[in-house]
Amino acid sequence: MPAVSVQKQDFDIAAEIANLKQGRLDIGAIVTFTGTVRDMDGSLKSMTLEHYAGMTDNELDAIIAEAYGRWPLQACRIIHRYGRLKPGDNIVLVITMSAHRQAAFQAADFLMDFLKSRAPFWKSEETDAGANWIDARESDAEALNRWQD
Amino acid sequence: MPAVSVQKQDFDIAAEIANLKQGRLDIGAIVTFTGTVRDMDGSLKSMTLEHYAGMTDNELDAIIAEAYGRWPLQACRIIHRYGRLKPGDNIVLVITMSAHRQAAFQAADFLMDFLKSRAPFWKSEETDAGANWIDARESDAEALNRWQD
Amino acid sequence: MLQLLYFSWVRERTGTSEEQITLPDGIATVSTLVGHLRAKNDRYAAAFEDMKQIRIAVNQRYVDPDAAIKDGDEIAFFPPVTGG
Amino acid sequence: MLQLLYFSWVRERTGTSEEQITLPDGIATVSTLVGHLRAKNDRYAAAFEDMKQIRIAVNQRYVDPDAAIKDGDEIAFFPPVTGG
Repeated sequence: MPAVSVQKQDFDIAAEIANLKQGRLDIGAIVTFTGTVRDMDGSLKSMTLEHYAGMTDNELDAIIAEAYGRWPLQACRIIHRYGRLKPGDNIVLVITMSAHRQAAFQAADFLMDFLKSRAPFWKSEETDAGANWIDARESDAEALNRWQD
Repeated sequence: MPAVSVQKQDFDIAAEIANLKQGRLDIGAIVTFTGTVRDMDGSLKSMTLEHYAGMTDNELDAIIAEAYGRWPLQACRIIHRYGRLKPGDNIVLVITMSAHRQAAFQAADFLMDFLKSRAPFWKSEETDAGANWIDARESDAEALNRWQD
Repeated sequence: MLQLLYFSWVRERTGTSEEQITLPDGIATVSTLVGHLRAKNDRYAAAFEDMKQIRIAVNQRYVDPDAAIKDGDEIAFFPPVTGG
Repeated sequence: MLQLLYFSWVRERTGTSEEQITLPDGIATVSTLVGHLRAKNDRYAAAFEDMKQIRIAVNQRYVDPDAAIKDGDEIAFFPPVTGG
């Protein structure tokens, strides 16, 4: 199984964990992060994710390689969806597995921070008022500073 | 559904997430932590978890209340197993849901740190050489310092 | 009466998981109760040999050794916890 | 030839997602290529109006505006990313 999947279809967290963990007894801590489509005020009709197909996999692979270099990890997995999603739908899944919980927590947090600021995806929100590209958040760029040596 | 379950039987991460998220569109970030029984050198036959039934639920409820006070959370769930487990089995599940990822990550990390040092569970490892109570780790006590104001 | 509970190796050393005792005269804190229990026999003396290794809960809440106790309390003794 | 790619609102402003152009004479960096594209028409001028809002990848790797380019490169222009 590849560490990275960029796909239209939804994912199954339990199946992904089972695949990564299968036959392994050296894993003591599993962290998952799931990002979902929010609709705070009931105005969102859909969200569309565009991505740069040629570059996305490479960026996500590079982010995972960086995580393996920083923490003792037994497994990492990133699934990111693209296309048209509805409120409540899953967008992204990150899974990290390690012998100990701190490595698994930190690596998942790190993967999300780097994915947010480097993986070439763009979200557009569709409401009754039309479609709008979501602006990048300053806080996502600042989050990277936490990981500087 | 209660926020806390202390039970012998295994849990189903996907079903737990679905239950917590059902009908809600204000959730953008879901973090899960799963702790599992490790067997690094093939010597472990089983692990038995004893707990203080009268106190466990209250301690876990108090830890969750503390997390709600610190972060804007939409949902929290802790499931902790007791009894006899085999290598690879699930021990504990923590789920946090929030509008934003930092709150979900930090709350899950916090819940695990406090659970590790306050929830009255004790692990015994059974090998061919007999049964041994696992010693508390100094690093788990130190982990709490991260959360002092 | 006091309800006394022992867990993990404290339970194994005392040889009992649970017992009821009459609140002894002159005993008003966990510390003095521990002194009373230690004097019971060698098993209890071994269980409570090093109080740095013992955590205490009165009525299901963590307390320090100098916490007050009274008739009707549930008092639990156990090692540092190792769940999760 | 250069392969040019545009994403998100950069794509909407230029009106194209992908195009091939001949490497223009005297153009050796992304910056000078952007100047050349801006001069094409109003749509491109609008797309590249504020380069602080544009990220650049050459052959699928992030680069700065002063990065060198050469014949055969794939050059992508897009806003700061918003996935995850």
